[in-house]
Amino acid sequence: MAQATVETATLETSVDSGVRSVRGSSLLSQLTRSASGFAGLIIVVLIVAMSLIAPLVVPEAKPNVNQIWSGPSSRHWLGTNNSGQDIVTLILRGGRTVIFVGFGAALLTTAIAVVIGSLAAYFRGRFDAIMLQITDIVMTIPQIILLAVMGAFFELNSPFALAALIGVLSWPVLMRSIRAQVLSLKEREFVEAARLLDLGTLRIVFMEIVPNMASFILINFIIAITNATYALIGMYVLGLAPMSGDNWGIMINDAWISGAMFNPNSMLYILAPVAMIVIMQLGLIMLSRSLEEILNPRLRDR
Amino acid sequence: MAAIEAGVRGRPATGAVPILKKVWRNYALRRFLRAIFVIWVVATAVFFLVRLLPGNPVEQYIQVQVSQYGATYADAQRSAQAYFNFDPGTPLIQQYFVYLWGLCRLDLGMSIGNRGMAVSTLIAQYLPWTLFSVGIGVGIAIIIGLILGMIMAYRRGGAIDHAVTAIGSFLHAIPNYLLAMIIVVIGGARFGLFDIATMRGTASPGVTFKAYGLAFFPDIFYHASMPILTYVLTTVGTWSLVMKSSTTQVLEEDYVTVARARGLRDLRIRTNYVGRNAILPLVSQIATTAGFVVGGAIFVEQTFKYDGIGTLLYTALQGRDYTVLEGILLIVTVTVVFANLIADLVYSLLDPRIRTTESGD
Amino acid sequence: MTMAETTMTAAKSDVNTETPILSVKDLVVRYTTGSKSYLDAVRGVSFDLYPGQSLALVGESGCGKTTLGLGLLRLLPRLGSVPSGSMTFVGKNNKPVDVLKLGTAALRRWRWEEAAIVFQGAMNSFNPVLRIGEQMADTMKAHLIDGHKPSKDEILDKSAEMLRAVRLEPKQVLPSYPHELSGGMRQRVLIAMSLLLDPRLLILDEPTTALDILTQRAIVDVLGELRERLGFTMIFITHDLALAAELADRVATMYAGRIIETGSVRDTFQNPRHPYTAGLINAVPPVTGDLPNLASIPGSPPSLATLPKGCAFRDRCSYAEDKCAEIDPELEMIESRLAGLSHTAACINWQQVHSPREVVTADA
Amino acid sequence: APATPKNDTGSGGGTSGTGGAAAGTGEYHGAYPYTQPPQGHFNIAGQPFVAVPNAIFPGPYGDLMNLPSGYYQWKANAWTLFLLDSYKLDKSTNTYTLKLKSGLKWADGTPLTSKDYLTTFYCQFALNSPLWALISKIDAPDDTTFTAVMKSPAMVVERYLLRSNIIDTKTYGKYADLAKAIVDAGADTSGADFTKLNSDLIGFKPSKLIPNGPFDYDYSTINATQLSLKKNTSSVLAEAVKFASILLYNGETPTVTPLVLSKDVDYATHGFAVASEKQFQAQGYKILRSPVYSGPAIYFSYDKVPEFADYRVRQALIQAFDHKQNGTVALGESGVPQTYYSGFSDNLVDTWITSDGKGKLKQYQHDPDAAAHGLEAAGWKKQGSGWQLPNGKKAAYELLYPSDYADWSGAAKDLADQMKSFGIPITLHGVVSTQITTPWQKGQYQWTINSWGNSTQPYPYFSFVTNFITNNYPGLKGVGGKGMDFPMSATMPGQGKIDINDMINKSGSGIDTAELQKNITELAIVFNTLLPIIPLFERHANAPALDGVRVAKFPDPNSDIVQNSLYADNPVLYGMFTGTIGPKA
Amino acid sequence: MPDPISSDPKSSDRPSSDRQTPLMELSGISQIFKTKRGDRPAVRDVNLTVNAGEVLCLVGESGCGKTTTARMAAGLTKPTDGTVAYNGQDIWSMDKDQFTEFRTSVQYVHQDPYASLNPIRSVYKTISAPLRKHGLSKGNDDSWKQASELLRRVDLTPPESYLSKFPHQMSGGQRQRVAVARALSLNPKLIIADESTSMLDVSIRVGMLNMLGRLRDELGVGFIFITHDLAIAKYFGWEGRTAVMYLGEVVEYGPTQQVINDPQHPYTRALLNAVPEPDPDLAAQKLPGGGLRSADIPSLAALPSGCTFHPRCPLFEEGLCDVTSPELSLIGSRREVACHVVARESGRAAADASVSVSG
Ligand SMILES: Nc1ncnc2c1ncn2[C@@H]1O[C@H](COP(=O)(O)OP(=O)(O)OP(=O)(O)O)[C@@H](O)[C@H]1O
Ligand SMILES: Nc1ncnc2c1ncn2[C@@H]1O[C@H](COP(=O)(O)OP(=O)(O)OP(=O)(O)O)[C@@H](O)[C@H]1O
Ligand SMILES: [Mg+2]
Ligand SMILES: [Mg+2]
Repeated sequence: MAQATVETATLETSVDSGVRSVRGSSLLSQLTRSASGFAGLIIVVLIVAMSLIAPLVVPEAKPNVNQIWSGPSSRHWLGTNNSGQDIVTLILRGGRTVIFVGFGAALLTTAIAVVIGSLAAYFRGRFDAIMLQITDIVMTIPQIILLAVMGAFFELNSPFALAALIGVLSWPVLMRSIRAQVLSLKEREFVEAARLLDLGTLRIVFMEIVPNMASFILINFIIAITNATYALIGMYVLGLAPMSGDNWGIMINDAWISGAMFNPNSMLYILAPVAMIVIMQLGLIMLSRSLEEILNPRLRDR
Repeated sequence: MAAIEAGVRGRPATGAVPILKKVWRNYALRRFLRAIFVIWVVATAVFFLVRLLPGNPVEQYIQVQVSQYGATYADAQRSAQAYFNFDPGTPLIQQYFVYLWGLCRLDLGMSIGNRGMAVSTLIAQYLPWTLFSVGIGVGIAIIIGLILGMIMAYRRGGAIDHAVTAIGSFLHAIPNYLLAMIIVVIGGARFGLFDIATMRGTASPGVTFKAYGLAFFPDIFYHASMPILTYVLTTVGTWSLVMKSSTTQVLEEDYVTVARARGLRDLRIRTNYVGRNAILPLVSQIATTAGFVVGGAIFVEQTFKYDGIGTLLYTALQGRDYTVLEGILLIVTVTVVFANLIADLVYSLLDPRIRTTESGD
Repeated sequence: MTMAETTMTAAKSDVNTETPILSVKDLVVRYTTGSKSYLDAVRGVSFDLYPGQSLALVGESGCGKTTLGLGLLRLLPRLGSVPSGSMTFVGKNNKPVDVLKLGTAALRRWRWEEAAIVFQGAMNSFNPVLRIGEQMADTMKAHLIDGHKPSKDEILDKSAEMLRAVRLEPKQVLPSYPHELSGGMRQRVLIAMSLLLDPRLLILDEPTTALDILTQRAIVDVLGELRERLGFTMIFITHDLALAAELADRVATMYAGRIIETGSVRDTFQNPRHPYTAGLINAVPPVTGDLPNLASIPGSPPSLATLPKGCAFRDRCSYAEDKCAEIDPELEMIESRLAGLSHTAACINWQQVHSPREVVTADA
Repeated sequence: APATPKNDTGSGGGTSGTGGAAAGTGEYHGAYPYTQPPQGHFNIAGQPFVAVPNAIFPGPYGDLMNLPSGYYQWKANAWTLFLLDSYKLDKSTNTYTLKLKSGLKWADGTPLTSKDYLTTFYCQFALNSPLWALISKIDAPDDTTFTAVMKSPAMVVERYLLRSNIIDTKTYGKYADLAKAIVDAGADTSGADFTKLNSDLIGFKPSKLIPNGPFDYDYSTINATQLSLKKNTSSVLAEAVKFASILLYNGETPTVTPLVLSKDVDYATHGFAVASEKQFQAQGYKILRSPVYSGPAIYFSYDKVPEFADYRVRQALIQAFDHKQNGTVALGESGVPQTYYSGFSDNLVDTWITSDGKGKLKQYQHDPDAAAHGLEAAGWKKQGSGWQLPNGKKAAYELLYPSDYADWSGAAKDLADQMKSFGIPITLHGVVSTQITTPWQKGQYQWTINSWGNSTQPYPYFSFVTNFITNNYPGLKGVGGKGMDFPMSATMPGQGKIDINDMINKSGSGIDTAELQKNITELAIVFNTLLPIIPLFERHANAPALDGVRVAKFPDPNSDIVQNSLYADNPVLYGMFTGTIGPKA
Repeated sequence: MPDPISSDPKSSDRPSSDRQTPLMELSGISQIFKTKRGDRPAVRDVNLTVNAGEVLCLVGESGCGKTTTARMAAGLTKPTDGTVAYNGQDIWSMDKDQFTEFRTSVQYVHQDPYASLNPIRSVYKTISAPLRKHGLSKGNDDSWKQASELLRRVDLTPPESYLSKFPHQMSGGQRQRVAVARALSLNPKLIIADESTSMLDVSIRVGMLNMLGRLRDELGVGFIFITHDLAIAKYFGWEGRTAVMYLGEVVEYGPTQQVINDPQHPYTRALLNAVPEPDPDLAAQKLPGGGLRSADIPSLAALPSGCTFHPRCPLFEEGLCDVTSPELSLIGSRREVACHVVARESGRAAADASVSVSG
């Protein structure tokens, strides 16, 4: 039993860290559990930080008629756009609204889907029937038309309004998935146990049942961010959102209608903002690896 | 054993349920009625939304006449009215009831923007192509996505997982219209990987089933190949990611361990033990793509000049062809609603636990 | 005590000279619990199991019985591993294989054909979306029966036969979904399933905890009967000493991840040589006669994560002395008989340990 | 100046540069959006002025099937006649007389006679053509003579008559007869019989088209993506046009661009993005920059932003930003700043403005200082980096623009940028073009971008209508909005009250060139001074043309014919008809 | 082991009226499951009572409806027929407050600890949740302390090494004890324990039973104790009552001492006969199959006619048992048995055989 001493030593730390994690501290140490998760965290933090800070420190990109679609060069790493603005600058400054709306809408969508989906499944009965009905209706109402009409009657100026609008329209699919899962989860005995302890319906639904779907919700949340981002861009395409300022969505729309795809020198104008969205999503998905492990202890492998 | 079959000593069922109540209790019927209700609500909403769209077909026609051919408003308005056979001045509610009555007779009406064309003819012309291309594309994407998702979950943290996650989320994060354009511009125009000029459209000029028989099919597959590729690439990532997370959850279940202990073949475990349970939460998500199959991908179809229902939707939207818009959207609605209905039924088939509770309460 | 006396269940006294069907050496099973921490749930277990033998694995909750069972079938969860030890198994074809070295395909066939396991907690052992019949068929279809693929009828017949063997009505059970069965029924279905392929080794992890006595009895009878007929070897994990007494011919007592006593049923129950075994026997409530005052073993089991040096039981042991804090005793031969039938105990004071009857009287 | 009748059609002509290729081989690849079957149909009555929508008659290429009487050379002010030997105007009787070539034939072999001209123009009557507001009577004294009598003489009548695609009596005769009856009875278009005729003709869907031009549809090839035209050897121009067949790709700019990039298209008239244009050039295309005779302009809703009612403010504003930059951002080389701001294209200035009038047109140069002075003179105050209105409010506006027009949205963006640095912050509000007409008509905007000029008619009258009327209350009567709400009776500085409506009418009626020039010059000065709208730049096409792949050579970008309006008398089609554009040897 | 009793805040204000009305009374409850393949009457017309401080043991074969009965008693499923009364009040017609009171004072420990613990909750979270929710703990440290205390009560020591564990990291017995600890967290007045000790080794089981026994004796906690282990029923329910269920019906019901020491119903006898013996010598003497004519349990979907037990009953009399179903009838002073033959026999011997029961 030469191992005994080693064991005691290491095992003590394990108990210790266990206690700490149970008591909900040191989220960071949990986030760094997996290398790729940590890399994801860094990517996400970098992009978010960049989008928040860059508008404050990077000066606006100046138009320059002599530099239209100039292609990548040492002065303009990603080239210039149709009015000769530096694309790097635009990228740096243009994340804020997109990220805000993306996260905001995804958060709203996911929240609505989770709340309605799980409650409907949990309560069943009339509430469920009504909610399903509403879901079906929201899901089937053609969104382009609805947005077009909305855009005609309201000024969708603030990112909040945009996030809210996108969020409010895109929850039904996830809602149905969540509902289906809760339907079978709620039959599990631990739910019954929680009911017996009278933990309160909300607690049971949101603290006992929902976390069991955490990884599923998480991935859908991330997908929702990207979807919301493109919904936002779609709204620019439809002319429903004001096109002021620097913003990846506006860039994509602008690049799209100005045919940036057709010229290798201009392609970066559309590819760069898309790449940012891609990278952010990649980062989020990598990050979700760690988050899943935090949320689902069975997945932890170290 | 004989004793068991000897006889049933049940107590008589409590009071006879009135027949209506019994009918209402019928789950499938109830769902069907609800579906009809949803269709009605959405059809109504569509009707009014479409009419609320700024601009109307007459106005647009007039604008063109006036600005391009120097017609006076009055003249243009007169010829517009003659052409469109539609009076924007009719009270909306009256139009609505005409529309509803048409629906009841399964009559979608006549196109406003295309004189003499029945909406149903138009839809019949365009829809099959979308069903064909998007259907195959989405089908392939779902199958590949589900398989990839499972592989990723099995190899969680491994090279495949990382690679597919990266590629999958990369593809998911690229909007389909952009990908379509990349395929056309880079693959087609720049590198000449395929002939974009002959690939456009749904079939080569003059090629019909009537004229060509079976040779028709290779041709339409040839034409659909790029749209299909686009649909597959842009959706496969999503499916694989969602499936991965769902599979990850199932893999932790005890019955999977037991199945391994039973020495079941891996394939069997993957399909019937892991796969089937992992797909459960995705069923409704798969169902909603039915709407996409019908609605088409407007921009993708345009990029490939693939004339599916998305193109029709787009032109109808551009030209404010109310009846065509309503017709297409109604079809989409009906499809989505019934796909959901089917999803629910399929779900209860796949997950027997739900079924019992359903009839239990 | 003669050799004949130690064998009361049928068909096994003549097997002692053979090579063991399963030979486990110094098996360690480890669970990773944190980025640097782990715990050894099985700490160097060795035993030989002879063909036809029935070994009861008793011991307190959490001492590593299930883990050992899982380890034997190489079914440990993702964070479990076998850092050291060996397991040699002699299968139906009489060739020894090192279980730890089996390839994936071979391992798959080996499982259930040669060695099957019935899990504790049958609730989650079934795929919720497949009917019992399908799951049984799955099991058979995955293997060759007598060298050929079983036909539909064979599958149906065999499933029905096994279900009847565990006192279930096939007509009712086969088309049922798992959630439609009561806990006990599920447990029995699992047992029936484990016997589908006539495995050589059957590991039963508390197979009857969820069962009523009649069924339990039926299963005990069935197992005995089948064992006689099929001659399989059995590891019977339980904490129910009474059941162990009925079903097993040998008992191995586990404590904190180690086997601390082995012996024939009679030796173990009538003459336990480890204070823990003695304590266990003392705690069994009798169903007949007056109500005794039962005492649990004082103290609580140690946490496997923080095992101190020395004998793991010493804190709760009335025979403990200073030396116990120093050495973790190895299994010591108390009575040597033929291979596999000896009586061993891991206690330096085994000689002083009283028989349970004496303990009871001493308490009373 | 009115076009002088010309006899040569080019077909009679000697050798053209590409005459080598026999009329049997070469294929030309073009691209033009058309409505595909089943919505697309072959009723081409009224082309091009009062066409029935959705006809499969792809823009300029339609002329290949059904020739008009001739093509107009915009720079030379001359007609090139295809079907006519000559035409003349008798000023005393206000009668046009068109002399048809003899021996003209429809593709089905029937002779093409003046009867078909009657059919063509009676059908136009049935379709409510504006032509019939100007003429009172048409006649065919013999098989090769067609006459039209003007009731209110106007130069544009000539164009209506000569540019209309001629349709056949066999197909349309019955409608023409009905129309004739109504005309003969007094040309009343309010009656029920007219309404019915109108509706019937619109609803008429002949299964095929009988061409008189050098090409005919290859019907089996018509699908949603492309159609082929095959030679119609019986046409008068069959010999002149040297291509054996024409392939037209269907599609709007985004789907046609890749085809151009892969050199599958020889020439395309779509409005291409600057980025694409650059790439085309890199691939060896030359760009034909035919003027479009119009462009984007800033419109104000004077109701919403009364501070712009003062013309001085507008004069200041037009100098406040760099029009060249704006045009370049929007359209590259094809966005050309205007010099004269006459209200119509600079290309037409020499034709229609008197020499002394030209000097009176202010050539607003980019001059921010002058702009600032101008604003200050109008009571605005510079405050920090922004401007304060006379009423004390800060100057800041929202600019509504059609977001799906690449060039206009580019222009809008650049305008906003430039205005911002000038001190007037602009919020951009893009709306898809299908939805923008409503706010335009209702005047629901502060600033917007809409077009000036007219690209189908070479007469300034039409440009003035666009600039003053179309988006203003007189043009929007009956529509329910007031548009920009610019007063039609305005005060001209130093001139007092003027009636713009009257001036516009004068600029379009009459056939006396000198008189017209005078009237047009007057109105141009009014436009130039009052600037009811502020033109941003003048748009030119950027049509890529590929020499040497299938087509031997397209016209030189600088040649006069390239000045033809792209959509009205397309220079490439002109080249085909005249045999100067032919297949590669 | 620290004394768990003294810290109970509810012990003092327990209404004395409890002694009159039974803590829980099940009157004529039935549960008929409707499935695709017809109705399954899992429980039929069961009448049982539990008083404060009393133990009611439910024994019987697998699938006989013990869990179903217990679930109805716990208010987890509504009986399709009959009433469940807590403190004399029908739980399905209680108002919200009363139901909350009922919920927290009646706790249920599930049969399968593998399913009854939330796989993503650590032990600490599992146990502290009810404490926090019902305001029994003040702050994190207090919850931590109380949770440790509860774990100690169920012999999970040292608590620190269990509090941070997740269910999948524990053995079956450990999970079962966590489930018990959780049930104890709210100081319930009635504990329904469904095979709650089945996965524990004998020593720990005895410890637990002793602990629960103290709750019963000192705090007057009532128990519905489901077990198939008659020895456990006897040990824990010695002073209470035992109900033997067969195919959804109670076939014998009376004081535990009588039922186990002197079983009357042939089914009860069979059960007792089947109990395994720890002594290898005694074990060898058991009757095969518990002395029953058949070991097959009839299906609920097709119940035998007459007495549902008759196909297996050693006392089966043709023409009687397979025709009419027996009612529970009083045998002796306090015991009810549902058997034609036993009722007849005891009626005959009524005069001389009166069993006195010490209570
Ligand atoms: N996945 C795991 N990770 C960490 N520790 C584990 C894991 N699984 C089990 N353990 C620990 O290993 C020890 C042995 O567990 P095991 O399940 O083998 O016990 P057991 O003897 O079967 O007990 P019981 O009779 O209660 O089922 C326990 O202390 C348990 O907490
Ligand atoms: N949800 C359900 N739907 C249909 N039948 C059910 C359901 N739940 C239980 N049953 C049936 O009711 C009967 C009684 O089940 P119950 O779980 O009460 O048995 P039990 O006495 O607890 O058995 P065990 O000791 O095996 O746990 C069984 O035949 C079972 O199949
Ligand atoms: Mg275990
Ligand atoms: Mg049970």
